[in-house]
Amino acid sequence: MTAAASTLALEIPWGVLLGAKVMIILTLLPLTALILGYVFLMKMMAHMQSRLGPMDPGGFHGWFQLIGDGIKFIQKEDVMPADADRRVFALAPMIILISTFVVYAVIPAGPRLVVEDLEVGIFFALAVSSLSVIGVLMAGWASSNKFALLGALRAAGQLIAYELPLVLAVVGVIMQAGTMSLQGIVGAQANGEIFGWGAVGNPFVLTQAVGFVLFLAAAQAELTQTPFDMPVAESELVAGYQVEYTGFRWLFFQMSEYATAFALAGIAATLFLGGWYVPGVEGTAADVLGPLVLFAKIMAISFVIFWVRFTYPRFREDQLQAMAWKYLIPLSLLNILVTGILKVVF
Amino acid sequence: MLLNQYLILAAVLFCIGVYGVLARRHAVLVLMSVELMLNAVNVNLVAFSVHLREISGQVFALFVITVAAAEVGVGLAIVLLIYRNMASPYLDRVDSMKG
Amino acid sequence: MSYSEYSQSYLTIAVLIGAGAGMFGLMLGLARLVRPTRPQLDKYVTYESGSDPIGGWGQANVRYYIYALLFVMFDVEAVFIFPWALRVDSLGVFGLVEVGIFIVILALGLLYAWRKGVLRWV
Amino acid sequence: MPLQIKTPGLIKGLGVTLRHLFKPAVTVQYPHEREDPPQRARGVIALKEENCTVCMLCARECPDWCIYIEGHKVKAPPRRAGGKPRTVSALDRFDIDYALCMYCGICVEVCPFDALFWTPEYEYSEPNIADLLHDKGKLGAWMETVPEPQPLEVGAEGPSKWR
Amino acid sequence: MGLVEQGKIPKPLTWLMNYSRKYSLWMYQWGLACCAIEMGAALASPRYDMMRLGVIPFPASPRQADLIVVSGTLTDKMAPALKRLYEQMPDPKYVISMGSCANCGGPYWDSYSVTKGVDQIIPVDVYIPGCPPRPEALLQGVVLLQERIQNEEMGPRWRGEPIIVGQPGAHDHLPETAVAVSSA
Amino acid sequence: MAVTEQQQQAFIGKHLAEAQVAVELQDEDMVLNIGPQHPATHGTLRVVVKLDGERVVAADPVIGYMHRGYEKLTEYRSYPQVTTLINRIDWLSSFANEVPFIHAGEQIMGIEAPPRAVYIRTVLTELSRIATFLLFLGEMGAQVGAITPVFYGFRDREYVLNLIEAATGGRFHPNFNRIGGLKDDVPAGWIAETRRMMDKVFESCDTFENLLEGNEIFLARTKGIGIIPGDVGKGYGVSGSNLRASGVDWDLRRDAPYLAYPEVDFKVWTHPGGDSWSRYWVRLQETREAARIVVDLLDRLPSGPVMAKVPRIIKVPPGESWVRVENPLGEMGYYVVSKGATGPFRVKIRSASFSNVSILPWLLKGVYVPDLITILASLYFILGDIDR
Amino acid sequence: MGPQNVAFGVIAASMVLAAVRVVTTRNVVHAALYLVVVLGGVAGLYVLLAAEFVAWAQVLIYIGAILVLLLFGIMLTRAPLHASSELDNDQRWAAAIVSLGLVGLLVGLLADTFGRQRVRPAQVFGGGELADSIFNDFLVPFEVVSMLLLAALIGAVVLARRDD
Ligand code: SF4
Ligand code: SF4
Ligand code: SF4
Repeated sequence: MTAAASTLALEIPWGVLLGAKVMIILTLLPLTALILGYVFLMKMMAHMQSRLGPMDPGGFHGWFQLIGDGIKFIQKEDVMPADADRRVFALAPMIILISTFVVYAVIPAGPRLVVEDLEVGIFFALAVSSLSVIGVLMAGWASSNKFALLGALRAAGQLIAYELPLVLAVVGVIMQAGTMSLQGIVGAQANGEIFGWGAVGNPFVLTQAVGFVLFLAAAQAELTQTPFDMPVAESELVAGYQVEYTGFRWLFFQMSEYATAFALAGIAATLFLGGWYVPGVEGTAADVLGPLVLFAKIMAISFVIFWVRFTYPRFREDQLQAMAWKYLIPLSLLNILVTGILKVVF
Repeated sequence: MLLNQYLILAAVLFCIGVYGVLARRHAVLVLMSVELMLNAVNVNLVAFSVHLREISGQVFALFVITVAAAEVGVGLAIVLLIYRNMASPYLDRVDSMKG
Repeated sequence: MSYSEYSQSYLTIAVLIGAGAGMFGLMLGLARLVRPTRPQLDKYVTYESGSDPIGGWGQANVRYYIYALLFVMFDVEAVFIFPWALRVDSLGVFGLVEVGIFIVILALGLLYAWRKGVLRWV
Repeated sequence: MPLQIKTPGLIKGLGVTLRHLFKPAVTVQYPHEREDPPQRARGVIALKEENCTVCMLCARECPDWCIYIEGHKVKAPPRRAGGKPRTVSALDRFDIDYALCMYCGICVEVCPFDALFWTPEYEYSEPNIADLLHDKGKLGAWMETVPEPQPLEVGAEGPSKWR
Repeated sequence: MGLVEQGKIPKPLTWLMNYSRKYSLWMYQWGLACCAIEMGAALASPRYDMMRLGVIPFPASPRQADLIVVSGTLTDKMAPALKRLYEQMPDPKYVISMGSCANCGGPYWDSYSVTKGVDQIIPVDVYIPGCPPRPEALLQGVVLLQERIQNEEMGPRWRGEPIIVGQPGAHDHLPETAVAVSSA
Repeated sequence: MAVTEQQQQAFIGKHLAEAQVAVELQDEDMVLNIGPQHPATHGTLRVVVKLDGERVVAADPVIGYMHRGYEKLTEYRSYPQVTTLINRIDWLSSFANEVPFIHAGEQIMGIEAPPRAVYIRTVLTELSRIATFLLFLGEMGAQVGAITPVFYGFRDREYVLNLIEAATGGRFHPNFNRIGGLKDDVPAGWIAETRRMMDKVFESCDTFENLLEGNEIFLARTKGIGIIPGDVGKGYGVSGSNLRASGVDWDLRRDAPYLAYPEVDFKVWTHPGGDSWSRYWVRLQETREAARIVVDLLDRLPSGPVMAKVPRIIKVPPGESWVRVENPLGEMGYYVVSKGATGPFRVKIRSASFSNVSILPWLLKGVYVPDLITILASLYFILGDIDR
Repeated sequence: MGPQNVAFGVIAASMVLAAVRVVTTRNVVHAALYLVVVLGGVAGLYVLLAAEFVAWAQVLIYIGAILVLLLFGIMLTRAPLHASSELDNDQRWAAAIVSLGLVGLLVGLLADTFGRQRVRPAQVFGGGELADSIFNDFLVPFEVVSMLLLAALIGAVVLARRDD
């Protein structure tokens, strides 16, 4: 459907196209959250723990579970603590949601399948996703709850600490690709070659392996997944900044968490694994297969993210910060310099 | 778009910032007002840069952002110091340090 | 990219932001139609493990401030590095040296903070 | 405190979870399939009404006083022909309040006439607490589920005293 | 506003809403005593795995919970906290009382410090007998609750009354217990 | 019931005022209630901590949320009834709870249980130790943030619970001991089954070793956290694995032998660390050791009756007795005074967890909130055992 | 009135409103959140002016970093949850008069000087052009910036550190 929309892009009036794009993104966001939540959080986790996970809801392997959760949360009462700052409390989830939402717009799923291929694409994505910190602080502060405030401060401290390795890891890719447009980066990987050998292009995971690992580690932290889930540490802060949220507002937090996971995995796949590109598929075929390829790559990356999440204990807050400041950031700076040197010398 | 649109908007922002600096006594709020003023300047810089087809205005805007970052960093550190010593974030209390 | 194409793509982004907010509002509106509202005395008390919330709220840790500060500095640095990254090739060795100095100077700041022990707790 | 990130410990952990991912789950899907609890499991008490002589021992020994017994005397025909007519007690009411019972088994143990038995059944939740009071009909119905006494391990003496 | 209370929800939608509430019982993790461990086993032991039935044990705070399983002894000291936490849960909410202690004091029926039954404090939807009930018994209790949720009337529940099963409006002229018993 | 905003505010204000009075506030610090409902407190412990940022300035455990008045209740109950009741003190290792009380009764009456009963008691005690520790091994992981171990812990614990249930009829509350012996012998096939399950326990210990014990993050979270020096621990009355993890070689199973322990050869594991990790490590070793003891005892299970000759209605002659044993959680003791009635006159219970948590205010001073959770988890207490 | 002008109008109006709230609101955290709106508006203006890179740099640094820093600062000085009337000093009226006067002056001047000159963004500035400019014309400022940041960092660390 999306493929058709874009191949015909020239004939479709711009307004209609815009509407289609918005609709696609609007459905994509909950959909991806559902897929990640169901496949990994419900099923994979269960099987890793020699359980089965949801089975009854919907009949077949509990496919209905998360949809049902959604419908249920619509029916839940909306409670705001009497002490809370009502407006800020109400708006916080929206900020977080939108900060993810917009990132979807720049991830290309095929040669022509992208909502908007901005010139500064990746920079845009990083800038927009950094907004979620504000949402988190708003949520924590407005709840007038100590757990929430502590959790929000932790979360904000962590989000900013790991924002840096994330941003800096991207620099290496930009240096190699020479562009910030995500389409351009995919193209650079498709056409790139490693020391003259270009049969599969050059997925930057090969030449930017350090960057890839840094990016994944930072993404894990940005998503507040174990081992970096101190801010929402269930066993101490109950649920961190989300403590006081009920019903649908809370669902928005959850949805954006998984949607962000999907978006970040998508960016990682695009930056390091060649995005929608798979050797040998060109043109319209790429428009059709591209989304599938990208989806497969995203799922692979998400698998790693969640695998780690289900295995490890969490770091303490200071260890977490130390990890970022003492290891990841110096390493990413080094990575930039080394990439620069190699790039300039060769 | 008129150039003046941007310039007048910036002027208004700047003056709001001036008001804030003058009328606020919470130190952090004063810092915020300063940010308003800096942003007004930045809008001017970028508007002129585009108007004159000269990119250096934008480079300067970046530099101003940097300076703002440094300013906020140090400014807040001072506020924290004051707060720690006087248990209050209000600037007029700082006067008591004089004399 | 021409300015009109450019503005169209940002219009899309703006519409997307609007749509996101719209979805948020719409869903909450929908929920409003079906959800119950049943005031109970304790429902609006702040949750604090079931005991009465005690005052003394709103104290944070200075350490977070320092982390945030470091972050601001390095974020600014990153913003300067990005343009360079786009032009590594054309700027060549000269640009590399310049950026190298830039990075090293800031890294000194990190090192200083490290040595001062602000990256540690206690 | 310095962090030493060495691979082994972290990788080993990943290995454990990955291995479990491909092992079959140990789950018993309860409402669809049922695992039988061990025979001795103390699930619910069954009453063999004809054995009960209304001696009240169980009610008296029950730590929670959750057995309610009422009876009345009736004349029964003599045991042997020509003997004296006997007075026996007939059971009017025998209720166990499972909302209160602590499943200790004392009543079963003290009953001198083998009128009470444990059965491993457990599916009798109720939406109304009053329904957790099982009367003698309901208790009698549980008799069907009483398992045969198990043989004992080698080296044990005497028959099982478990009922 | 309040379409449900006014009974303006169409039938198929009612079914869907009941169905999703039935299979999305986010259960608030709070153990009180021995029974809590059996509750933990029902949730966390792969052998029982209550998540299969859509009982999700994620929320640690009452704000996101639908179901509270009062598992274990409730003491008088604890009772106000229980009531508060229950009230902090957003409606519609369900309560399962697990074990003799929660049902009516159990082994501590004559203790000076134990509350004799949680239903003195909060309304209970399903009582599970046992001391402790086996995890399967809890599962069975949950299944019972789910059956009832599937058939429940939403309006009264939205007003905070215990589960009422039957035709809409039928409960108006019947004594409450009569209706409540006639289910299952 | 409609509540107006005003009513709400008044209500909240009232509660706030009360709370303010209840806890003396200092200027800088934030007072945080952890518990009575909190995922970290295994139930209903409440710790009121005063925080400076994230650092604990003072911690005050508030107990009693699970107080059920045991010592009073025992005065109204006969011996068999008390036996069923004290199962529920430390609900994880109920069987081990019963033993010292029964011993106290037997001592006053001057009865000895036949050897087979003693052996089976020992086996079941060790089984309950395994079940308790397996839960700990998983739970500790959950408290420091790993989701998976707790599932493995519960999974493997089921095997042991199955054994206990097959023998005693109760997964949790066996009520299997009688003054003078056991209620019944174990069913046929039980020994073979137990042997099989012990293999699974060993396997499970290996899993935990791979998953957590050597995991660098786990080490970083637990090494050096919550160090109890041996002397301090002894001073506070800390006992059991917690004390052994502080390097104090003290185990009642060896030092004040009871049951069949003199006849088995087992190692008392200690670790000089005293920190949370040592406690984890010691319990891991003790789980293995317990499984070894079980296998060893089953090999030598004597045959014979499991019940001595006792009167049908138990009346304990006047006298008193103090029995203490090494429970999974630590030292558990009963002081039983009898005046010749069918029930005890007075029972004083020394429970392990109560003394173990008494060290908390000392231990928690100056730690960070995340470490507080680690420490609470590694001390491993059961609320019922604290409050009784 | 082209679409750009409409966008400008919307952005400008919300910015001015938010800016006024920044300096008048009685809640410090609210002031910071209104500042977010202003800063976002500024970024929007940059986008309108086709200064793409600067726009997102503004979002990344100003909103994503400086504002977070401000919020941290606020929370460190114990932001009260509810409005407090103590935020202003008593020069409010004087300040209002001064700034209104300033507005009048500036607007008059600007209207006079630039009349109806138009901005026509012709080219979109991504990062590359900026790099060229920085590394050709502004080398010294560029290095000075790093020194400035370093100095600020050290200064702030020295100030904020607890002396113990
Ligand atoms: S099992 Fe115990 S509590 Fe239950 S009825 Fe029998 S004696 Fe009473
Ligand atoms: S002890 Fe046995 S015979 Fe006596 S009343 Fe009870 S059940 Fe009947
Ligand atoms: S009902 Fe029994 S098992 Fe449950 S908490 Fe009470 S005493 Fe413990």
